[in-house]
Amino acid sequence: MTHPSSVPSPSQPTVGGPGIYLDHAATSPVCREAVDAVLGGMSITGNPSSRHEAGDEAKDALESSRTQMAALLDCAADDVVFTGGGSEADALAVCGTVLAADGHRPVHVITSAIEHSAVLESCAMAHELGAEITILRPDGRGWIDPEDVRRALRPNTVLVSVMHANNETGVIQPISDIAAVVHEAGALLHTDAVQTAGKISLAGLGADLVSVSAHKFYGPKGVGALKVAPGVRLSPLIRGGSQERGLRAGTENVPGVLGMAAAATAALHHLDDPAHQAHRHTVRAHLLKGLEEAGDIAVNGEGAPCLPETLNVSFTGVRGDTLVDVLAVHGICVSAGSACHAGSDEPSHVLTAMGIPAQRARSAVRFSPGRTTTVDAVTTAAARTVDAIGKLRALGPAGAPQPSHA
Amino acid sequence: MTHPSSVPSPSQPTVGGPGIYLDHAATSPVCREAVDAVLGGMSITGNPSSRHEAGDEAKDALESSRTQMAALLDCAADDVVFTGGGSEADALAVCGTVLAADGHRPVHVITSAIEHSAVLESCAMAHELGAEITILRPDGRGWIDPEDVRRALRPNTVLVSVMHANNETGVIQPISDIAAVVHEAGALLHTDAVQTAGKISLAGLGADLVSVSAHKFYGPKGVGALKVAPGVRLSPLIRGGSQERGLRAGTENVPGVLGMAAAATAALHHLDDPAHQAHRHTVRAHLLKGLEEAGDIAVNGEGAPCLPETLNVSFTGVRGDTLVDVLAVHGICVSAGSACHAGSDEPSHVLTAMGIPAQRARSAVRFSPGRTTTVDAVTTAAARTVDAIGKLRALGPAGAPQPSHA
Amino acid sequence: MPRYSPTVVDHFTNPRNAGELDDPDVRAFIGNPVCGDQIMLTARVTDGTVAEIRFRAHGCAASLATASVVTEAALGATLGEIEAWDDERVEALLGGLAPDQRHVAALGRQVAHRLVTNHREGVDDDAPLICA
Amino acid sequence: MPRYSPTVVDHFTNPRNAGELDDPDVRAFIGNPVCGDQIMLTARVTDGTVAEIRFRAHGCAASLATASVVTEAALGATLGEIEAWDDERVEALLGGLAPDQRHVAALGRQVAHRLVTNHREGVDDDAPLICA
Ligand SMILES: Cc1ncc(COP(=O)(O)O)c(C=O)c1O
Ligand SMILES: Cc1ncc(COP(=O)(O)O)c(C=O)c1O
Repeated sequence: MTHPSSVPSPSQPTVGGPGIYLDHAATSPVCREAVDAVLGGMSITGNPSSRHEAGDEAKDALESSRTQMAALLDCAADDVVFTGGGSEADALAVCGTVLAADGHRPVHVITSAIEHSAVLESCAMAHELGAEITILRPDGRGWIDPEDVRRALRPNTVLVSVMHANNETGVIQPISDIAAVVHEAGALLHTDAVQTAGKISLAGLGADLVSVSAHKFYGPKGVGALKVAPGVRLSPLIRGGSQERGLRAGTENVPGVLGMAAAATAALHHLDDPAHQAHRHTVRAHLLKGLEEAGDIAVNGEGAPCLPETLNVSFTGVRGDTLVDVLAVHGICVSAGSACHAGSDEPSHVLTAMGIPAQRARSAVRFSPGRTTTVDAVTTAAARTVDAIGKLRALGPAGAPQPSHA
Repeated sequence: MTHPSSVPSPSQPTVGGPGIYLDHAATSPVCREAVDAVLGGMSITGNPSSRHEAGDEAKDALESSRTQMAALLDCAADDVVFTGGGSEADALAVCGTVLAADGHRPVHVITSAIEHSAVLESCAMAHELGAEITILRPDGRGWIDPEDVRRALRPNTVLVSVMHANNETGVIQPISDIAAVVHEAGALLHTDAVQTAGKISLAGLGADLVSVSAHKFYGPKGVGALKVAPGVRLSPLIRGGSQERGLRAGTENVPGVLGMAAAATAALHHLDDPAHQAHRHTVRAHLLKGLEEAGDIAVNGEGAPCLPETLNVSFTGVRGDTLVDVLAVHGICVSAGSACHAGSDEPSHVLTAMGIPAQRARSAVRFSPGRTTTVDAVTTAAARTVDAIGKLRALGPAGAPQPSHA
Repeated sequence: MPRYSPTVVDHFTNPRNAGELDDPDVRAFIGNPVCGDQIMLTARVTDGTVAEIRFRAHGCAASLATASVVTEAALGATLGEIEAWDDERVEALLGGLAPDQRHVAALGRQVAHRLVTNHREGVDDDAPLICA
Repeated sequence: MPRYSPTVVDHFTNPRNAGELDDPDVRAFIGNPVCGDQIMLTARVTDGTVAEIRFRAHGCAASLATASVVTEAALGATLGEIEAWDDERVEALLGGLAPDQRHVAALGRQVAHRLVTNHREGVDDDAPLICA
């Protein structure tokens, strides 16, 4: 529920649905098209591997979904491998490449310090399996320099994994430039496009392996996909049946895949809609303008190309997790750090890698509006945030910064 | 569509839904309770890891589902790990145990030749990772002798993996006896209960790791669970976020998990219903009696305890895959071998391991009725099968066996 | 996409010319008796034209349909016409095949050609059909 | 289960007794200035009873609520009464805590006890609150 901004009832926790949901980078609502497709998928009984009509119906549904996903991923339908989410796609890309490399020489993998933990931990697993790992640092804006990738390449580099846009800062990485550098060296490029899929085009990225996750683009949770370009050798992590070209065993998530595909198609429509594109930027501008009223704020990632949907702000003198809790009471859903580490006390590894001091990193909050977020909603949310910031700063050390209008 | 048995239109492939679906061992329809739960799950926006009401709502839903699954798995809620299906649960159990074992001595894993390929291939992966693997043979009925397990145990055995009931024959293995033997030796027992979950009780099995897959018990595809008993050390395959106690990273499949939990609860009701229990056996009896009319048939697994839902029959003189195709034309859905290998020309590894000659193994068809299958349906299906067998045998060598009533 | 063309379905559910001729002029067998598809044709040939033909077959549904369509097409055809058949012709007789089924078109073409060759050379195959 | 009790939510959204007394009789500070929660209390004590009290705090929402409830409970209490508080008492003042939040009850108990000890021993903490 949304509290009218003039009559907060802060002594009662909000109940029911979220009021102003600005946490789309954590997960998005399921769009109508996806809900319908999931429902339809549940009425298909057969196992896609079965040799009868029920099986054929499931298989046909799966294959049309594969074609829809290929449009999102800018690849051939045969290159799409369905997975149980973005993390699994990342694990398959990273560990699958390392396991498939011939075991006679140690292999080398390059990644960046700002990757999602699914990539970083998969690299750690690859290391346990014998791979050498190089972790590149971003610049102060959270941007990875293709020249740094070039310098890190070795003769035994098999894979470079750099995300398309970062989940905390929204900073967009120069993937096609990195692809050129990586391919020149004969290595493969993986990019985690979980945050960009459905928001910006994935056409022409040039990566050999691309991860996406349905629930970030208004599809259901628990299903994702990995683009695997022709000729790329991967060793599966989940083995058994020959589903997904042998790269991911197990009866396919037919309803989930249908939901993801429907969401992908809907997202591509929005990508082509100039009004929607303008709206994304307008919303960000209003949100930022509103938050600036708090005074003493810093936008993390400032100066780099970024997704308008992701705004990461540090408020001097306030802990990010505390602000999240206070805003939650007012029905405003935001996050400090990434959702999967919400609750941890460590400052964000992404912000820390950018050279941001722990104190500023701990005061960061991510606002991520979505497709249906209105200018009014972000204006209200910003005003309430400024208010909360003022109160929290007043509790802290004397002489703490105050809202600029105070 | 079901063709009235008196007016077959064999020259037209059936279109639309399945007629008589006797392939529940491949996958089952999604029950009403599960459909509703999945729909409800899709209206929950939050990420269970997020610190706000939307997140809390998702987390609460997940945790009630965990409690429901614990009832199915006969364990504490905290022991339930959600996965992206049965194959993933098997992979996590087998490879997870091997990866978690301290790397200083080679570890040993025992499994059986009749396991699902998800277990066998995970064992093959464990072997690539350095483990020694012993594969036990079943007796002629497809049953694993606990004494064979005892003889195979070594000081470095870390894991034994024997399925609860086989997916092709329905033969139920003596898991609690095997558990006693395995635990005496200080090893862990994994059992793949994908075929038994929701059909027979999993209480008192004594296994440390138990895999289940929702779509086999009228839940949605693409979601499963692994019971991980307290104290069992597993190394995750999909790493990153700390979801599922760090054993399975990635945003949880909230709608799928809710659907699985609802299906589990519904299945437990059926388990407690004496009328339903009687029905299972009646359906099998009628089906078998009807098929016997074909003459010259053999029930694979005969003589061992088995699930009434799974009836594996070899028809002399007929290829199983051909019979499946002919029955499919008549709207009758059955399978030859397991669904995930449907289409492969190899005779079933399960039947072959039982010592069944290739010729008889190739003539095997699995009939697996389900919760809503009527006696009429199996009687009709059996009659049509007998008819098809007669026609197919007539095409083959002169002097082939004919239906006993012919 | 349906697994089989309507023609394939028609022929494996309602096979034409099933059985075996007594005292045929020619007998042709092709196939792998251990694990593959097998087709045996028996025919009577009059003035270089197939006057009567029967098949026995054991194998996948598509191979049964192939045997059936081959007998149907051969009946009344001259040996020279049959000799001109290639895999594509047999596939066309079947109303098309999925890529993983194409091998049955080759099987049909081979057994038809073998019928022609055997007749010309006056030999018979006597490999028995085995249900494997 | 809600993340916080209604009392916790009430206190971190509407903190009582926030601020700092000029010329307090006693000043108590507890916390880890680098990465943890910090609470500073200033109080005036009359006849062994807390007559006036204020807090400054920096930390998680639950720790802010703790500082607030502690001042509310301490106001009008004798130093002896405060000395008798244990973690459970502070948790009860907060209306309960989730297991992973229990550390804030210890923090509240510690800073309250420190206020008593400092007053008794006539010392003051002057560790400044740092926003970290
Ligand atoms: C015994 C057994 N184990 C594992 C599986 C794999 O389950 P899933 O297809 O859900 O991954 C199956 C079914 O496919 C099965 O029958
Ligand atoms: C950049 C990025 N990669 C990977 C993931 C993991 O996706 P999932 O939670 O669907 O496994 C996420 C989100 O959680 C993400 O933001």
